[in-house]
Amino acid sequence: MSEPVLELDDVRVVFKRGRGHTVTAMDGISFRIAAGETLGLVGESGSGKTTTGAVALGLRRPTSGTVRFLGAAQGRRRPRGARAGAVQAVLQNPHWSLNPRLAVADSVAEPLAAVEAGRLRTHHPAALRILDQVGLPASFAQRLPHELSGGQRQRVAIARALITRPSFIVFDEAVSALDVSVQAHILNLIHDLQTEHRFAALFISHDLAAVRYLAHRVAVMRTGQIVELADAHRFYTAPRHPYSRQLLETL
Amino acid sequence: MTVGTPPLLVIDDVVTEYRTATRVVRALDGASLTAGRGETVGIVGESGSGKSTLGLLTGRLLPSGTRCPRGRVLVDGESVLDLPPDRLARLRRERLAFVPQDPIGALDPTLRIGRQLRLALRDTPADLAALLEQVRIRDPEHVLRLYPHQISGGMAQRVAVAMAMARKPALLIADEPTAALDSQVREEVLRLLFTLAAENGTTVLWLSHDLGGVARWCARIAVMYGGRVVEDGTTAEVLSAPQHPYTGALLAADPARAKGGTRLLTIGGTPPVLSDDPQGCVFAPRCDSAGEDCPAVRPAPRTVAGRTVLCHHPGGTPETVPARKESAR
Amino acid sequence: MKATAVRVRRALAMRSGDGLLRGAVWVLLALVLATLVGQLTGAGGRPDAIVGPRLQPPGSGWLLGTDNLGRSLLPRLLQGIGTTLLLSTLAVACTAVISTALGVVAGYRGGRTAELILRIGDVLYSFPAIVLAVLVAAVLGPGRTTALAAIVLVTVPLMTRMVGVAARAVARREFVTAARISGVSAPTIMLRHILPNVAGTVAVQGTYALSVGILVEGGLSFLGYGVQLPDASLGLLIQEGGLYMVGAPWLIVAPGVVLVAAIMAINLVGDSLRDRFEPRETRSLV
Amino acid sequence: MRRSAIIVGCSVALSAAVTSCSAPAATDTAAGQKAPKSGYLATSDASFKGSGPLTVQLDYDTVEAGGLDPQTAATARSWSIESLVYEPLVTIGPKFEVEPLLASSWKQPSATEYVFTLRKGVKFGNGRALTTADVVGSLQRLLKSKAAYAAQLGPVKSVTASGPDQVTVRLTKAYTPFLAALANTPAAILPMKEIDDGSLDIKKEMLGTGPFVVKDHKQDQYWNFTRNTSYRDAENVRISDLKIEIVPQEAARLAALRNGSAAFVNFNNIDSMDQLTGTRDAEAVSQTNSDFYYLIQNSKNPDSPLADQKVRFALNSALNRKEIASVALGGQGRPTGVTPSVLPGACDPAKLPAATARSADPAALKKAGTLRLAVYTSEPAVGQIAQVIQQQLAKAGVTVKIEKYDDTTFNSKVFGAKPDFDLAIGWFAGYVDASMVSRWWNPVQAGFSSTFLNDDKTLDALIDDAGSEPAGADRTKTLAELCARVDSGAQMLPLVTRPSVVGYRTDRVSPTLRAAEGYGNILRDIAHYTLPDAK
Amino acid sequence: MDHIRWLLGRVATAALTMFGVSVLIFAAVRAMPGSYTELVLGPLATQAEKASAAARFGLDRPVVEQYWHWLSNAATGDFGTSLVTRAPVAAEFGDRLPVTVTLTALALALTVLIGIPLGVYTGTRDSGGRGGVLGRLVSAFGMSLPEFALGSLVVFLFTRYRLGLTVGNYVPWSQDPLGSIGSLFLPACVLAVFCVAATARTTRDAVLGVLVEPHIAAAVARGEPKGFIVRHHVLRNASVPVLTLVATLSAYLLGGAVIVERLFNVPGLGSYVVDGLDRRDYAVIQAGVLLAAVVFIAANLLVDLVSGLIDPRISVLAKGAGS
Repeated sequence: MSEPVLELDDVRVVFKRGRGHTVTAMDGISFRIAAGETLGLVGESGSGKTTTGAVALGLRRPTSGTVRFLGAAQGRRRPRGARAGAVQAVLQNPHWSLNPRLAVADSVAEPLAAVEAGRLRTHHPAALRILDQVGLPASFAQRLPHELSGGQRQRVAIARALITRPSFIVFDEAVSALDVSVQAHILNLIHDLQTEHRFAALFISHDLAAVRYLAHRVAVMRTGQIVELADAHRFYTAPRHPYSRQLLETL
Repeated sequence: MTVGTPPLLVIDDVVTEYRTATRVVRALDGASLTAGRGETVGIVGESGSGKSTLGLLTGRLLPSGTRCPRGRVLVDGESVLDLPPDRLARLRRERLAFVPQDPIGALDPTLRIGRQLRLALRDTPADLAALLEQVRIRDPEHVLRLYPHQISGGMAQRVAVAMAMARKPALLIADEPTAALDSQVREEVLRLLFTLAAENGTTVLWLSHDLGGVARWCARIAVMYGGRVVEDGTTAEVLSAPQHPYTGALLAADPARAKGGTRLLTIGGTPPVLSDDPQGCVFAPRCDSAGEDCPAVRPAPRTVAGRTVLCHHPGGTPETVPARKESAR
Repeated sequence: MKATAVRVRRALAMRSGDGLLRGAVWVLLALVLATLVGQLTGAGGRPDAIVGPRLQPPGSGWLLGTDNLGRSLLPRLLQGIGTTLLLSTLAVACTAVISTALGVVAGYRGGRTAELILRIGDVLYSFPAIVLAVLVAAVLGPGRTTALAAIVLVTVPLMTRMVGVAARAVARREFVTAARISGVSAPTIMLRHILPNVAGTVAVQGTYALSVGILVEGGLSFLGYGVQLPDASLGLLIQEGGLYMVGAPWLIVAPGVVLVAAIMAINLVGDSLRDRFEPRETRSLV
Repeated sequence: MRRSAIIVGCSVALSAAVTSCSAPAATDTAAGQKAPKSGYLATSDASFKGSGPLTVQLDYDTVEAGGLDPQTAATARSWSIESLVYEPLVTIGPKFEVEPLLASSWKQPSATEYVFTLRKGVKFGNGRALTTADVVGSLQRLLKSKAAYAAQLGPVKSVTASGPDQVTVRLTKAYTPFLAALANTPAAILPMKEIDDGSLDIKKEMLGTGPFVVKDHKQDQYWNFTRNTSYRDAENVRISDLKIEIVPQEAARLAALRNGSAAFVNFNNIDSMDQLTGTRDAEAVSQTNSDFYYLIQNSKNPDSPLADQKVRFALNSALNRKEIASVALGGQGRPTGVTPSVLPGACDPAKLPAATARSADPAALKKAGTLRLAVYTSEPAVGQIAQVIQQQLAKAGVTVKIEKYDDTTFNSKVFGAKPDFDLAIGWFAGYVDASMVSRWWNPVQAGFSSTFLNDDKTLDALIDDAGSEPAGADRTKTLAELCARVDSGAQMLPLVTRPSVVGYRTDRVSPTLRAAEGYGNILRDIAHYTLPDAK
Repeated sequence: MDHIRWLLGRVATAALTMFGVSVLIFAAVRAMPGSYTELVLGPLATQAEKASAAARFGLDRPVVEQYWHWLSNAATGDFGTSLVTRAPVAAEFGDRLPVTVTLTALALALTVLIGIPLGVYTGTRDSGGRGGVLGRLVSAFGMSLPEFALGSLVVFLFTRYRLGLTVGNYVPWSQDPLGSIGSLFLPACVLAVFCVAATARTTRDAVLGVLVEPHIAAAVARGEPKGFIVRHHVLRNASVPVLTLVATLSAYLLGGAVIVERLFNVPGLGSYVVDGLDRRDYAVIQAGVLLAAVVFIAANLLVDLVSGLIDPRISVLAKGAGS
């Protein structure tokens, strides 16, 4: 097993809601994700899976426990220097995933411009290349988000995440707002891109079917704890934890 | 469909168009559907297929900018499209009921749950606490005093179901009632909805994209594409042996049904956006078993293997499924 | 950025259907044109030149008659329109820049910075408008810059609050989170993502601030703190005309009608801009 | 400067000198009224028998550092309100001749000695009879106080009671305006007994021998007076309750006069007169005043072009006082020299050096460059004069930038310790004797003008001579020299006289209004007003 | 419990704002050129007299000392004495407050009785979107009439022609309450024109906003009659923005409508404070501005409280926003 891309070791996150009333979103979460591997993270809303995603992305510092990315402990909130652009995300709501005032090419080029400086225009060629990889012809480059369908917008979001050749991507409910047929396209796309780019992926979803299609390993979260972490095939055929069985029943 | 008694709902060849400032969008392009008393019909289709418009049509709840140039809609014999406003309101009050997609949004944020229920059920005497217990809400007295933003989605949907069923409607229309809910809660709400409907003999129209759910709960399934009902028959038969190519493609694309390791079969192209009478079958450009007549001639409904299908070459089998390249660990 | 320009141009293209908006824009254009022609070609003579007997009714050699010093009212009115519109537009431009900067920072940063900015805004906003304006005029001495400063101080608090709310809503969107994740710097996020998406609110609030600006300038002139003699602003003309309502009603009617038309046109443009930038679906079933 | 113009004496005007005004003055007698006696714009109709309340509206209230003490009162408004309660020894007739009041008669044995005989049966508001001690005490208190008015009484050596009802005043040297100076409210006779025994706080209450007594007063809102029952001529005072309302807004006062809620109103905009056309029973008249507007040229600032007398005189010659009077004041004002033109012996403004100079010296004008002209907001006429002057100087190639400040800022910029202005416009009271106002042109004596006037010894000498020479041909010659000197020095230039417009309801009151007024006292003969019988 | 804690938080910030206002007004007032001594002594007083008068009025002490002296007294309700009337400022405010309060009450009554029904009517009548060209024209016109122009016109009309009401003679409340309202009716109307137009527009917008809410669609689906929906659901949901506007307007009116008070010769707070500004009567200005600030903040607090009761989400949001 090569060096894990991302490693969470006994991570806890506690929120203060009003005086004296605290909520534990993550209660001792530990897992590893290797390059080219996808960990599916499933659970009901309020199970803490979104907070886990935020901690993995470095958006939120854990109350305790360590988060190691490519071996180095992740200190500050905003990735700096070499590791900037190594971590990317594809988030849920296609309607707001892109800046309505920016053309597609600019949105996709932005992460590269943040890493390698320079104006957005200079990175358009790279943007066009990556757009082609997600199945969008060059003619989409100058379009505005309101001219695209939900599926096309999610493709642009994926292209934006890939342009800096990240070693780790978080998919937070990336397909749950899409129609079944469009969802199929996106799932196939993610699968093919991972084979080619070999990034590590954390696929967060409440849709067990979609997770089964992509994940190599599956973690089930409930009220801030991982109740089961297993290889995907074994998990879907013989789930051990009763809560996992309950979830699979509805599939 | 119980033969003999006249069907509760008749939607016959209805065309509905939305008029926006810049262009006209045709949501329904000659949709037809009938449902008898007590039937449970699942209407499946992707966004842009017109299923939501069909749901709203039955209660004539389409926004002001829409027109229905063709077709009839009969609920319990009354032609919904021509009813004067007061009789339409009475129809909605006495015969119809709706379960909303966003349960919390459908409740008035400034009123307590109890007050809203009393207002809605002011002419049907009902013990509110008993009503909530019927939909298995623990501690109903407490819930009645809460505001909508203080309760979970699941609980709000149960209140909505209770509110709807308390009026003993003849027809219940539920447009994606469980889209926003988690899997467990989703099952409970569905179980409640269908058992109460069955007890009351209410016909249920469930608009959904959850094929599995429809399979479990609905006796009949209608698949919609491009503003028309392309396949309409008993659920088990349709899902096991789909006659219309789109139904087949839809089933193949569903990850829940894909066997481990097989690649999802995707449908090429994008869903159509109609603005006037289309030539031929709108699915033709994306259909694998399309012949030359498909793009030219508009398919008429025909009965094949006990169901009605809108296709010139029904029964085509989806192409073989290529093995999936495994990514090296 | 080109796409943004296309987007903005298209947004501002006057929707043909909206008659009110077209009418309002025509009124404003007519006023601006009239004052430009008046100032440049000196039509109707120099505004402060004493040309004839006092208080002559319109038409007798002077289109709009003469005022209490025997000056022709027409050039003074044209100068008045120019002063009032130019002054208020300039002031509101400053307000827009200040409020947008403060609003975007407050909206994006949130927390203590937002609290501080809003607190300062509250301090200014709790001053009664006219008292604040008179205070500024007294401290800085009457004149154009003072009127400008007064308008800015009166309109900045509300506009900052409005832009702040809009910016806060945009800051919560996914594309801003995505930009933060990919390491885009805060100023760039504010300029590239937050600012263009609050442009609508800025335009709408800017127009309303403009009509408030004109009212404040008028109020200041009415209390004697406005523009310096012998220049004229609409407020000053109305104040001077107020004394001669019986003997020379045209002295107050002409500037009054022009002032009301200008403010009304601006309010209507504001309403239309708000329709365009904060469209509300027309799905009401009632 | 509505509140802060000082009045130090009063002048005698020949009513014949009142030119008819071009604006449609409403002095044409209303049908039912008798023609007014000469020297009056209107006289009370004796046939009216009515008595009762009267409502007067004025544009601002008295506000003095010294409260209601008449001796330290500095503004015309204070004097007119306080003249309802306090009376001086002598008063001014319609043609500005000195008439007896508390002193029934007086003799002038020599140029420096005056002997007054007190009138019988005069009582103060509290019923106490007037005594010579009151007279002597009042005049001595005035002379001792540092009040500005004290200087106007001239060089008084002693005030003594020279008999049971006689008081003698001796001066160190002849001072012609003495009697005229005595005929004003600051020189009124105070109840010295009550003041000395402390039972009266002269700053807060008023107790005098006049026709009215104060009932109550709310600063800047209203005064309520009632008839003084112990007044010597009480039965002829028809007004039982006099209410004075303070209404700053001109339009509001105009409205009150139109709808009858006020019977007698003052205006400071000349055109208010023709705003009343078409309103039945409403009359507006314009009194000619000895007060006049002046233009200060700040000559004390070394690096300002105005330090050069030739530049100042050139600017003076570029002015056209007639046009200022006809345009800015609607013809109601008249050009004047430093001796108010309505006063006897006053110099003729047309003969002044600047007026007779053929044209202004172009070289000097070019040196003037751009000048700042400071004015204040509370009086519209000042702004209008400024704009007319701006036009006239523009024709002469001098650009003038008008800076309009609120009253307080104007005071600090023009009369502050460090003056910050080039030109400024204000107005002085003209008093009754032609020479009295010229006192302010001597910076040493005046004190306040030392910050912007250079002392001119010959001018100071002329001021003293004019003050001491008895009325007559050679005094008129001295006054003419005085005017010419002021005009050529051109540091503080008198411009035009300041009109005072008053409006009244003919169906509510029949007033006695003088054609010319020396002390700016709008309420001068209010005790003689008659009221029509209640309909 | 949270509600009280949230309220305490708001009161604390209000106190902070008040402190900011007091410092700003104290400094600004002294930055104005000239002082009361120059005004009252007139131009002809010598510099020596002015200096002694300044000492008498206590204007010569260092600013910080004056501020502290004034603030500590203000805390106990003594806002210092007016230089002009030599009387305590609080007394004068006491006399003038009922005038401004009556004027504000009348204007607000007109605003609520006409503005809100007009807004609801135009909001619910034209179907959806922002139709109702007439509605927009009327409210745009109402909001574009400056007080000084409209006021001058009304004064002119009601004096030139006999139209029943007289202008300018204010009848004190103590003398004759009905007469007092009569004398304040015209100025109240002039003030109300802007307020009615603004309220009508805000109400119409709020109503239109609510009509597209999902819970209204659900109510329609239940076959509820239109009147029922408006009465029970639309009004409540639309009331928060309207309440906020009315609070701001009342703070504006109580702050003193200077121009209308001057035109109609109403002895209200606004003209008194601006006169104070003219005459550099520091105590009057400071007290006037503080009073206006208190009224503004109190109005906002009241609105937050009431809107928290009407729409429970708001107090949650407010608390949420704070974290």
